[in-house]
Amino acid sequence: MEDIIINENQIKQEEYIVNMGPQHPSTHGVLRLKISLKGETVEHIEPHCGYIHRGIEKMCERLTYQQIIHLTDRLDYLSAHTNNEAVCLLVENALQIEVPERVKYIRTILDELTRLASHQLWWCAFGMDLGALTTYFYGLRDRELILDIFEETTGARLLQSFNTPGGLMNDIHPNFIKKVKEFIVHFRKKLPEYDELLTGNVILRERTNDIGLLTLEEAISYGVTGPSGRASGFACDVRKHHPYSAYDKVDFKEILYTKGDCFHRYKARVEEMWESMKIIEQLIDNIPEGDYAVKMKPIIKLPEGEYYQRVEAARGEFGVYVLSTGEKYPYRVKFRSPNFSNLSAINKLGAGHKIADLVAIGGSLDLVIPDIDR
Amino acid sequence: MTFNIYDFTSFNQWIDKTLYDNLPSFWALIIEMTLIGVAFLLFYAVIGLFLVYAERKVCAFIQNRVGPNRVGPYGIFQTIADFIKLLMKEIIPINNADKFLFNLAPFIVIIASFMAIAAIPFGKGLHAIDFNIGIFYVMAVSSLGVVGILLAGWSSNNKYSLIGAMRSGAQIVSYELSVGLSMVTMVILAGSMQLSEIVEAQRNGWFIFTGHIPAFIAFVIFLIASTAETNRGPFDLAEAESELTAGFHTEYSGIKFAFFFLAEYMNMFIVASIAATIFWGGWMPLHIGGWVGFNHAMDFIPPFFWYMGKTLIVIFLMMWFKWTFPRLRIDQLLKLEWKYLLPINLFNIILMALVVLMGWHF
Amino acid sequence: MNNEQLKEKIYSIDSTINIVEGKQYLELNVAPEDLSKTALMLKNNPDLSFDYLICLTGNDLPDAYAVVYHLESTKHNHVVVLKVKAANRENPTLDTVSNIWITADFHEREVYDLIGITFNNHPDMRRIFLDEEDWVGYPLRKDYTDNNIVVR
Amino acid sequence: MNAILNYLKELFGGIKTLLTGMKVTGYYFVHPKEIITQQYPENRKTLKMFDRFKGEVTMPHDENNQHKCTACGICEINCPNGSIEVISKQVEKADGKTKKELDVYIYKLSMCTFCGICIKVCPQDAITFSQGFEHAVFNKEKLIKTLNKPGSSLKEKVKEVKEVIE
Repeated sequence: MEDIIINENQIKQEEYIVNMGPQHPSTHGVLRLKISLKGETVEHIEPHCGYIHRGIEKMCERLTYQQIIHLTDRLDYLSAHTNNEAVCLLVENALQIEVPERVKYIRTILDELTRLASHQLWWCAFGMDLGALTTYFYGLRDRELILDIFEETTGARLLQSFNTPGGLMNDIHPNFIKKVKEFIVHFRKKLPEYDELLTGNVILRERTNDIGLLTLEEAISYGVTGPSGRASGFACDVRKHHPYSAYDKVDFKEILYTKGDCFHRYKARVEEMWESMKIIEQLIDNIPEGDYAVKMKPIIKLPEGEYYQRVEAARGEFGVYVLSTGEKYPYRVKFRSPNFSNLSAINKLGAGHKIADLVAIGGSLDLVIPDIDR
Repeated sequence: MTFNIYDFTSFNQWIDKTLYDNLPSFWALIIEMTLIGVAFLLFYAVIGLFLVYAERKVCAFIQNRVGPNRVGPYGIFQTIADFIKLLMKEIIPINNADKFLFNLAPFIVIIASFMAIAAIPFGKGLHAIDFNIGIFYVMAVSSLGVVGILLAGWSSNNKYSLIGAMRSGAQIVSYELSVGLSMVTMVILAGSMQLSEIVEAQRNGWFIFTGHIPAFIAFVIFLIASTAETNRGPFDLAEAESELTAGFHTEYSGIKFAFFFLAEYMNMFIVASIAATIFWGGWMPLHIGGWVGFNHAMDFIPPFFWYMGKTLIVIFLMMWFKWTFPRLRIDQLLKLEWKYLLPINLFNIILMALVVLMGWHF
Repeated sequence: MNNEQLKEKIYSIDSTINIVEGKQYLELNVAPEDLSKTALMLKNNPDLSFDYLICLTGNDLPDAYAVVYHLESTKHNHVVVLKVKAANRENPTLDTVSNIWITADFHEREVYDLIGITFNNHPDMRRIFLDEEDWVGYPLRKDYTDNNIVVR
Repeated sequence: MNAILNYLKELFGGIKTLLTGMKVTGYYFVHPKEIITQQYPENRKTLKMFDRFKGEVTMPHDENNQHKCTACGICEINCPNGSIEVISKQVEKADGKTKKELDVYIYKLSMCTFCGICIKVCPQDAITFSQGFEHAVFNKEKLIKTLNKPGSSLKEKVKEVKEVIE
């Protein structure tokens, strides 16, 4: 009889592994999270990326600097303008070209509009991740107005490619200032509605409070930047600490929280929308007259050396590293994408929580998959 | 009470009598059952199609958009078109699925909702069976649906489905309690478990008014718990499309998916009609004591319309919930039940008993 | 701290490091065997405290495979670039810094995937984007060839 | 006692936040006028895209079926995706000189990313973006378009273009 008594350790414990993705509604793209479960509790998350790896860095090695810009659109497509700007700033700084003030102002306004549009889409998607489907339509409704502004001025709604080394592709449309002002008035009325619908909601608070905690040290070590990092108290706003374009001329607050849970990542983004509107309001009436671009040589050759340019995209710090040999093509281009670093923290954030929390954490990190995979 | 044109009792008795007089009792019974079955099937289909359309329109307007508007005027034939599409869709066989249980599950779900609808009084004398323990019957039968959901989740051979089914199990086990207790609260006030008698007891005022505070609390609890029981948002954890893709019915397609889909709406209809029956007076018209003319005018609206109106209002409330709130997490769902609903419910029963004993109700 | 002061500070700690004034940032060239030591020093010295690894880039230079680390101190707000060349061209290996900055975990996997530099003591040295089983070669190397590359 | 108070506070506070949310959705339910949805295929006649909208690259021709393209090929060089192919021919002029002229201007819409560089660099402003956005076709080959119309010729009095520095 001895041998049929089963020792608990002898029972083969199989891990219950669920593949979240590559086709899954809450990963917002083709990201695959291999999660081991114990009941509903997530024990370990292993991200598998690369499903949409297009080799953009390799492609850049065969393109001129003007041509690279349209590829940066396709990294984080929700902050396309900011990514464009990073490459342009890098080229301008390398060649020591001073762009007109007008360009700086317009770039900054468009940056902030991009940020607003991106955060609006994040808000929709976050609500939907948590099961509040209505948020999606409210957010998209307001985002549509920004996209219309983009379309009128840049000619495209999402992938604008509006920047070019030395300035902009085109001057702003005559309606631009009027429309932006109208939008700000409209959105100042609608943003409190977002709060009423979702921020105050007791279910959302219960779902996000104390979920996915990230301390300051961890945030810095994982390189979690953007609103996600700032919710942990990581003062990583490039706009504030290494100002570019017209950010040194505007007054805005860097939203910092210390708790670093899902709710504060949510809150940081909602508050950033207010700050973005403040920045736009400060600039929109003061766009100086001038050219919209400086004349550049048709073929741009960067002096030999290494360059690095940082900008603050909607999801965190976006960086471009260029190694130039003096040719018209860069020798090596590397994009420091915010989402790639943010994703690396997902196991730290999600382990030990429920599946539903993992969805909330993924939503609060606001991952854009093409930016991860490049 | 004088003869009422809207009273179906005598009509039913006439049919019953004619059949039994002219046929052997066995065949009479068969014919009666067939008649009722066909009537319910038709009703079921019409209500199902209507509710799907209504949900899409309601959610569209809540979400600041127009909703279906392509098929027919205002898109009223959209659900019919969808249904035809679902009928024509390929039924995808699942490898390594438990074929028998996999095919059985949608039928269990839909039969459960069919059985529950039998006991609901649509008007005076307009119900299939009038049990003396009608409330218990409805509770028992409507919770059978979860067996189908569990089977679906288990037999699909899909990890998401299994998680969804387990969630559903945990959910129904706890929320059945609240549904039951809030009904019991009203049974105390009504003094009967027979649904027809409960409606009759509300002739001079609906329970939500005569039972005032405890009845209202019971109604709110019933609404929350029954929303949870029908697996609708914000309690749709069993499907939870952002977490589990589609939960228990991930692997179903075509007509079998349509069964689940239809059953969800019918369950919603059933719980809404129970709510209308035990809280809002079922088919009883609105009567205000002393206003004879008003009461008389109200009597002219057919009871069926009263009943449908009340049911649809409750359904609208449930839709409003679904399209406003985020989904709860499984532990919060259970916390809500055991920490809030259940204690309040128990307290509420005592309150109701006190109210009835002391005669504090109207 | 500006670059000048930073340079002096680093010299005062370790005079053997080769510091070059780059276009934007100070560039520290270290030998591969000193990498861990220098990285630890940069992070732990309270006057430097480079606690944030902004970017980790692998390069296929003509003479060697190299890795560039962009480091920032969140406390002092200064940036430094750490550069290291892998000694071996055939089988390039470097020490991992993922124990110092956790974000390097993913970045080093990316470098391994695309450039082919192996990092010693890395907890999980696998390809991150490309297929682990059947992808041959390292795409960001200059000698990488693929029939599908479109040459304009 | 405090615990019960907190419990009730939590309960009613929670209910209040839920009702605030329902107020917002309820407002939109009874205000269908706020809907901004465009009825797309119906409004096709009145739908006008913005002037700068990057629909597809076109080559405007005037009433004499003349375009401005000198077949210099700058757009082809600058296109990052190789979606433009300029095929030129040598034409003998009346005065005996041979001159390069446009033969076929091939534009592969399927490869275009609408970055707008070709239009920006064109020294003659020979190509522009049209505002059409209905690109869907049933056959992939239809996305390879010839922009110059058959029989078209170069508009006179075009400035001489500097040779492209490659």
